[in-house]
Amino acid sequence: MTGTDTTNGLTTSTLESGIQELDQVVIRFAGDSGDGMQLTGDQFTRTTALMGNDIATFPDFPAEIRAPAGTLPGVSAFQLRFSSFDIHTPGDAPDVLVAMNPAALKAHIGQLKKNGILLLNTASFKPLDLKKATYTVDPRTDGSLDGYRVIEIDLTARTREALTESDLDNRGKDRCKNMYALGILYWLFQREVEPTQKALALKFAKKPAIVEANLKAMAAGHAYAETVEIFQVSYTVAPAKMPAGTYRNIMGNQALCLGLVAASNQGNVPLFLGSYPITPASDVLHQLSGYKNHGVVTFQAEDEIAAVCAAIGASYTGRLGITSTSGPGVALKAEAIGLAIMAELPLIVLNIQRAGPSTGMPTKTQQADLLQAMYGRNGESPMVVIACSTAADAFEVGYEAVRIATKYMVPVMVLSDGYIANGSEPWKLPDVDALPKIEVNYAPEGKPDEKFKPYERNPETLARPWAKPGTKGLVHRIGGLEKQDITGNISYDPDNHQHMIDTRADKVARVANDLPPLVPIGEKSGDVLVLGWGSPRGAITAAVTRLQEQGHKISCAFLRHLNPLPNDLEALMRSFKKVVLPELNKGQLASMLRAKYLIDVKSYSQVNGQPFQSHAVEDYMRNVLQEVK
Amino acid sequence: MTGTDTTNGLTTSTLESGIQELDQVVIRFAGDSGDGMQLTGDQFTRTTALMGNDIATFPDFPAEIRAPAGTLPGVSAFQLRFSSFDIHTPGDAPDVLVAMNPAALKAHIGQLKKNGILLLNTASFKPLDLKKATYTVDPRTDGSLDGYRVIEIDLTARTREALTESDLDNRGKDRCKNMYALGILYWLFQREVEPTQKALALKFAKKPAIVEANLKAMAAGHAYAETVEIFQVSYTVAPAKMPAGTYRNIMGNQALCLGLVAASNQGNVPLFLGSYPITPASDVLHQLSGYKNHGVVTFQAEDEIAAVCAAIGASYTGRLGITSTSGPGVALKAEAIGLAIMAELPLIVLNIQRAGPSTGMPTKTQQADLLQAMYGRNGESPMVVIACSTAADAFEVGYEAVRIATKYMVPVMVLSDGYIANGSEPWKLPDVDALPKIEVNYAPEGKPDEKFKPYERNPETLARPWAKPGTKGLVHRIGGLEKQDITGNISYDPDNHQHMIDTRADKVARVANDLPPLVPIGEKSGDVLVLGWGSPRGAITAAVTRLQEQGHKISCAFLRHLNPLPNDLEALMRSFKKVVLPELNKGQLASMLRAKYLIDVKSYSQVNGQPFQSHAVEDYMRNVLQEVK
Amino acid sequence: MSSVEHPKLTKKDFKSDQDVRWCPGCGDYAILNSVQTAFADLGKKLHETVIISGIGCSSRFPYYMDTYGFHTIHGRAPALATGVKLSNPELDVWVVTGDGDAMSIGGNHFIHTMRRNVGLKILLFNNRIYGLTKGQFSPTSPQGKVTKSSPLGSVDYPFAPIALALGAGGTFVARAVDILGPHLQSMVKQADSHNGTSMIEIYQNCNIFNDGAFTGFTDKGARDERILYLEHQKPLLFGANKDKGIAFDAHFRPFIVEGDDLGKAYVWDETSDTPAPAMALATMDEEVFPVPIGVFRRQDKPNFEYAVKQQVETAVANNKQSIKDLIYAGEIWDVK
Amino acid sequence: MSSVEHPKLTKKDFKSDQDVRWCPGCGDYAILNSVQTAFADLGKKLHETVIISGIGCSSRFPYYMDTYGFHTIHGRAPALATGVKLSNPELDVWVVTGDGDAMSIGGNHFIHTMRRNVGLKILLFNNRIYGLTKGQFSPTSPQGKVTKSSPLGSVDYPFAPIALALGAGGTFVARAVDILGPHLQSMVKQADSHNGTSMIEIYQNCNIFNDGAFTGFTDKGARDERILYLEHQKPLLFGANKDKGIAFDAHFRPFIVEGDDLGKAYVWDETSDTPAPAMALATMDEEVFPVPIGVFRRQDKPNFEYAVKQQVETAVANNKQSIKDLIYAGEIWDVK
Ligand SMILES: Cc1ncc(C[n+]2csc(CCOP(=O)(O)OP(=O)(O)O)c2C)c(N)n1
Ligand SMILES: Cc1ncc(C[n+]2csc(CCOP(=O)(O)OP(=O)(O)O)c2C)c(N)n1
Ligand code: SF4
Ligand code: SF4
Ligand SMILES: [Mg+2]
Ligand SMILES: [Mg+2]
Repeated sequence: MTGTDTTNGLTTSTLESGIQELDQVVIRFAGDSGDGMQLTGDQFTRTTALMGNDIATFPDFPAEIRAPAGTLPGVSAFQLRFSSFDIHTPGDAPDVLVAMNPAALKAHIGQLKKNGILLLNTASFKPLDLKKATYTVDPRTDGSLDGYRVIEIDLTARTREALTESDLDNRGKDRCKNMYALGILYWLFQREVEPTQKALALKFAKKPAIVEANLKAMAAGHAYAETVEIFQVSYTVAPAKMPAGTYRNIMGNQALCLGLVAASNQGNVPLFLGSYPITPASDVLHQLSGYKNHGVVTFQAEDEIAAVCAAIGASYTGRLGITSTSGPGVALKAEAIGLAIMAELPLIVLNIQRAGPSTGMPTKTQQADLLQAMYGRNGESPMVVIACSTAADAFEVGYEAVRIATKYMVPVMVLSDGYIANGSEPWKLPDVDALPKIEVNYAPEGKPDEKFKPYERNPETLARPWAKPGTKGLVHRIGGLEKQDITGNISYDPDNHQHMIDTRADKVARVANDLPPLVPIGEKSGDVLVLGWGSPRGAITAAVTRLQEQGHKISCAFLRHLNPLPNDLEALMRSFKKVVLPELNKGQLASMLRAKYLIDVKSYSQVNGQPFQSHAVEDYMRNVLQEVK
Repeated sequence: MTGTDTTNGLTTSTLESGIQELDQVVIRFAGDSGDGMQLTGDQFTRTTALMGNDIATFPDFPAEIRAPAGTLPGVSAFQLRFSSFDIHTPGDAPDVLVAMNPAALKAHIGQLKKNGILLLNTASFKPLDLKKATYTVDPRTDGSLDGYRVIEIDLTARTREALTESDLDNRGKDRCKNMYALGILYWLFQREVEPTQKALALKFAKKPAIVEANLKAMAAGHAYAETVEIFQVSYTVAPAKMPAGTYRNIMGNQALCLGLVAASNQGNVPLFLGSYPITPASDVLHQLSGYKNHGVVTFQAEDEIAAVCAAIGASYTGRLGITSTSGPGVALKAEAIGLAIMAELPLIVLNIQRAGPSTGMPTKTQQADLLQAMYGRNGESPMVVIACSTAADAFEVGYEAVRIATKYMVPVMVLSDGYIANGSEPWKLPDVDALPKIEVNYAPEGKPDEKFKPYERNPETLARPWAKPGTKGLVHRIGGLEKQDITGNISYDPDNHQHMIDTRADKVARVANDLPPLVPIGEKSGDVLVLGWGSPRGAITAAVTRLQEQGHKISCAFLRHLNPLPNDLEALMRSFKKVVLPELNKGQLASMLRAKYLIDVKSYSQVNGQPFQSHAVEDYMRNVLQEVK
Repeated sequence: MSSVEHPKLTKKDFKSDQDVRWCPGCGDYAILNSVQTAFADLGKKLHETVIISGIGCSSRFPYYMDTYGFHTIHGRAPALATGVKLSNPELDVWVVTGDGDAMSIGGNHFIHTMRRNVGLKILLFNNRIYGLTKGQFSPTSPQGKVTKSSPLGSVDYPFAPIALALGAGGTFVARAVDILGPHLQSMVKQADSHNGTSMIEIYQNCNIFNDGAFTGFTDKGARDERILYLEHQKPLLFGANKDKGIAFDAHFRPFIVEGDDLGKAYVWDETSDTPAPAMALATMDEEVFPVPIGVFRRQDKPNFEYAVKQQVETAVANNKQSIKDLIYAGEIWDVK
Repeated sequence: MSSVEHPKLTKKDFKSDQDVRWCPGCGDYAILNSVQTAFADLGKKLHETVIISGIGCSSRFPYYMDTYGFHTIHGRAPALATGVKLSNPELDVWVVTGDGDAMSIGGNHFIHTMRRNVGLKILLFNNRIYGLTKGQFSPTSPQGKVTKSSPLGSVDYPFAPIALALGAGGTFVARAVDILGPHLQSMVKQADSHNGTSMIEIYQNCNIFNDGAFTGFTDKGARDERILYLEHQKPLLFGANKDKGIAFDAHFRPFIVEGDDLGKAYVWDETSDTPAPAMALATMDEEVFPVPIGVFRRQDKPNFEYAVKQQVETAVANNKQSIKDLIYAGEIWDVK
């Protein structure tokens, strides 16, 4: 049986000396912000990736401010799913929930699968803990946990026991209890412990006492699980049959940065990042600030406006200007992006979207900034918009952004979101030597007595020359006022203005000439076409593949390029009875497609700060399929 | 014969003692920026309005910076059209062109009607003047003015002659030559001179020598025209049969401000304007700064962001916050507008649009900021959008903005444009006592021991209470983070977020419940419906009325409310074979309608910084009518 | 209202019902506590008090005060608060902001508020780091600071917020420290009594991302030697036994005096005609000199909202006009 | 390149082919002329010079110079120029801005440029009015100014741009006057030779909307008595016969000395350790004291772009890595 992209609890399996084989598992670690759940999840993920499973993760941390310990707003969670087959999402409901305190239990028990394993740290179920979690009755006593395989362990006591010989004080020891829990899970799922041992040694290299304590706690947890036989069996998940190659586990912001740097290297065009920190985009600034050894210049500006303006200044100078932010920052950059459009300079704007409007819910995900990307500027100011759909995909999208910006001399908006940025997945590393060519041409020195024409265009791309200050014979002036085509002089001539308005639009439209054909998953015609863009890709793929296996005439296709849209999109849409578009917004791309093609695209909208659940998508599409018939 | 909304040159007329009667005239004054053409046009307009004609004007001044005297970029023009019937536009081609120098001639001769009157100031046709205007040959000598009724006068010499007794130096005297020209035209079109005499006396009250010189020059021009018989006849235009009432000539920015102040007075809600100067919106700031005696507080902020934030602060405090700007300024305000949407506070954003993108052509008109108004913010941040279509209409739109903002506790974007802002027309003054009611309710003092619920909503409008700081018992906190409905506490709950996203959208949608029915000009069904919004209204009305007179089944309707759209719009659209939408953008409203209704709305787009010419609209629609048949 | 109805509120009355959500150990707690204490001492009323903040850890402040509050957007609190104050000058308006919020993205509104002398009381929580976004250097971080966004050390020179406020024309400029409660409370009270813009820079420890930024002079052991308390019309003395002082040479360069020279210590005048002495103190090298806290400058000058209000009131009084007068103005004519 | 190929350019070479479009009589002409003269004298090359401006009458400046030029958006020139300078520190980057552009909407970028000491040369055309938008008061207009947006007189207090620059940490801060060409040219040259941010406030007459704003001290007749030329290491003397001087009292308050007291005139040191004396001059009451022009402060300090460049170069040198190394990093594994 090929795995289907959904989990079935921990029940289907082949027995072998107490070890059951599963094709996939979903684990959720939940605890207080201070309990180290992100670290724990991260270690499990790395180990599991190294063991060859396919894997997808979903960290879900609380609002920006650390909430008081033990309360619901302070709960931090990390979900990961690993499998022996190709998966697309971190899973909907977990098979295993580790709840480090009552608040974590309360926040997450609702999603645990029936008969799922629930690991509780009894040390934190004192009356005050329960009260902080707004429990009036201890949930372990009121039957509400019936139907789960509850495992109660006093992790704090066990950990302290394991660390009696450690020099750490009790607070320090207690910090190791997540490793104790990890040890238990490592036994339960037959994970190797070496990668974590190495990683911790590296992470706390300067604090050997802490390394030792963590490793001891992990070993103790592992031994405890093995010896005490709290579990009847342990499980294993065979490596996934992934395409041959070298892999690395990667998060979206990381991959995006690598794509940008790789393209910069390919095109021999040095990068400049102007940025101002904002959740969930700050990691792009952090990451690229670490690539100074690749010649990347990063500038933490005083605000988003200065950040984008500095990037435009850099592009004017012949570097490729990039600016990274999230929605509210894009709003502030709008005026300057208009300038870049007018100046016809390359520029890359990275919008790692978060839940809006306004400050909204900064740590939650959403894809509601598409129409802002399209129209969020004064006047007719068309801009290329592309989007990444998974962590690994972000590499290619970063690369593509550089290609388009430099080939067409245009600003490019790249849309990602918090889910992609922070989620991780195994990434099949590209053959660096086979990366697509990026050719960047700067205008050569001018001839004496020939006036340089800054708006003389490449007939194919309509790109104007990229003339670096410092080059002899190319002195010229540009700016935000309308300018005469070819000469670049200021012009208020009505016909010229119309021509320039049309030309700027045409330049963006021509980007579509470069695009590869759309390749749907499934047949090229049928009952329902599910279109998608951005992070819902995983949930849609999972849902559609399952429906296809059930024999439905449903296909799906994903758009990386949102402006311009691919030339073959319309024909594809018209080959299906119905087109449905799930989006984490109120139907933004759907409305663009409806306006452009007059096709009755059905919007499936969810705007609650959460990613789509593949089961919900599946159910929705099943209904649509029914209606179509 | 009822006048049709187009001019036929100065030929059709009834004779009477050398005075011919016309039903309309279009005059264009053109000269150097320093020649006082705007003042001249303005005086002609006022006088003519007082004489009971209908009138429409179109000032067209050069780019922001004063260009060198005598050059093409320095030409300033003022077109006005007056008539004995109801007109909608300042006319396409002028019957009379006054050209104060060769540059003015060169820039405008192309539009003068065949056989039109061309008044030239010969004093400024010296070789250097011709060169500055890039003429290589004197156009008076090369036959290029054949076919016009050319009248050459050395206005400078004549004016100096008339002012020999004046104490002014020659520079001062020369400044009066526009009044000499005005005197000529006043005779030609039988205008009264008293209003101008009074106006000048007032304007230069502190400089009697200047008043005297100007009046003398005007009288001399008048006498000259009468005596020298340069014209065979003079003309008159009977008063228009306008609805009974009291009239005043008004420009768009003025009317908008009056609407705001009137509504503020009606609703007893004091106004606060936070603004930063920008063309063509600055006059709103100037105007409202002059209304301090109506309790209006105006604040010239350090930038657009501070301006809108201060306005939000004012609204928070119980004043009605307004901010005025143009497109680039709206871009800067986007983030803060999102805050107002989240805080659910009233706010009025006035966008007096200009030609973009970026700095664009600041003195030219365009209506390309509609999609920015709709979508130019991060996240799902729906906002009410309304637009004014003529100078006089701006009064009602300003009034309506206040009504909506305070009734629904929402930000309202008002779109106007440079054409409306600077154009003028006679305005039938409203009966102040009969203005629609505006009821503003502030939350009353809270009851002790009852916690105030800042997001408890009015069930009809979904408005939350307007709780003024300073009121006892209402202390509460708001902000840009997502909040729980009713309590207003910060909430990251997915269901609540979805609910609030939906509620904010619903609140905007409910504004449609208040709207009066759409009343098309013409039948309610037929071949073609021309929809319009904003300043093209005049050109569309003129074109459609003419086509109707020619028997075509064409109607037109105008949208003041762009978000939400009127509930009866869809039915109206579906009653015609074809819907066409002329817009000074690339089809922005058209795309909104296509997306929403899946109706194949045809966009008629012009983006050249100029208003539509009614004849062009007429020709376009005639083609569409043909296609439909 | 009779005073019976309004007994003086206590510190507890200023606490809202929301859980305080700063990291345990954060300096913000101490500041919150001092502000609540000072507000109670000042006899403030809940409903007349408005607290406006931007975005940052510090900017969560309004949620914890049972007054009117507005948690706005990043950097814009002074601008929004200016609108509040102009609309209703009677309100008691406080701005809470961070070093990123006020000095980085909000720098422009900050300096213009100072310039205009709007009657806002600004509490600038300076932890020399971006807390909320998890630890990037801020415009007040020292050069060389290693953070997530400056892995090789920041190359930026920092602002001296006091100097910036002085350069912008600030009329009440002071500094306090989170953990020196009574002094901070006294600063809050003095800020309160000032009629124009008051700005207090409050050194605040972010124990998660910039722990110990100020311990060099705020630690119990170091304090006496390293903190210089500015006191109006008192000489600039410091040290456990006030045995050291700060004097200025003819070029207004500071130097330390001791022993027999102690009498040369400069007598502080916070109301000086010129901002030069305050500027000299504000730019003193923290490594070499003690760190001044207290009032750097206090200058009485009519505030902005008062001038705006007066202009409106005078216009209303001098030129009463009905709406009808306004609309039926200029050249009007009748059509029958 | 051999020097034969590049004879020194003349003032005319710096003129572009575009018609200059300021109002006849505008002070901008004189400034343009002085800048062209100074650039020629300095032996600048067209292709290495970049002029970046915001929006305003003054910001049309780049169009009239036959160098690289970028007429950007309102207030943002220093930010954009920072990107230029960081990307290519070899370029000679000048920023042209107005009092509205730099002090109002662009205030934040202005102060951050000063703080970072980016090697930009900023020419701030201060006409104390918004020219391009046809005459509203600006943040440097005096209180009481009647303009279109302040029909009853502006109630704003103005900035002192020099003081603001000092408060922000400016390392070269100077003032000049449009019509005093040789002095202005000398300021331009000194700004050019400074290694960090140079800022020259240039008083510029807008003869259309604010005519005569500076005539009180720039008119031929008034000049001698009303202008104080700052000269490094020379006493602060003024008057036709240099018979008056400025001294400071112990609190650094300025006062005028004459006759026997002339020797007490303060000896100006533009390189002073502390910005206090410059601050004292920058805030002197224009009505009472002469108006200082010249260099208020000059401080040698490594510039920002150099530090950024060095960090990158060191990183490249210390940690050379191929793109393959970068991508195939961390925990990787093979699937066969
Ligand atoms: C427009 C915008 N840009 C960026 C951010 C992200 N952001 C939130 S707070 C903050 C800085 C916080 O630093 P500070 O003001 O010093 O406050 P602290 O958290 O240290 O108290 C940043 C960059 C934002 N919320 N909005
Ligand atoms: C975002 C934006 N806001 C406002 C404007 C309008 N505007 C253009 S220049 C200017 C101020 C000009 O004053 P200043 O900088 O002093 O230059 P000057 O014209 O006096 O030389 C303003 C408000 C604009 N172009 N862009
Ligand atoms: S991150 Fe720092 S400033 Fe923010 S709450 Fe925690 S300790 Fe306080
Ligand atoms: S408006 Fe003033 S500043 Fe602008 S060009 Fe004219 S005179 Fe110069
Ligand atoms: Mg901080
Ligand atoms: Mg100016």
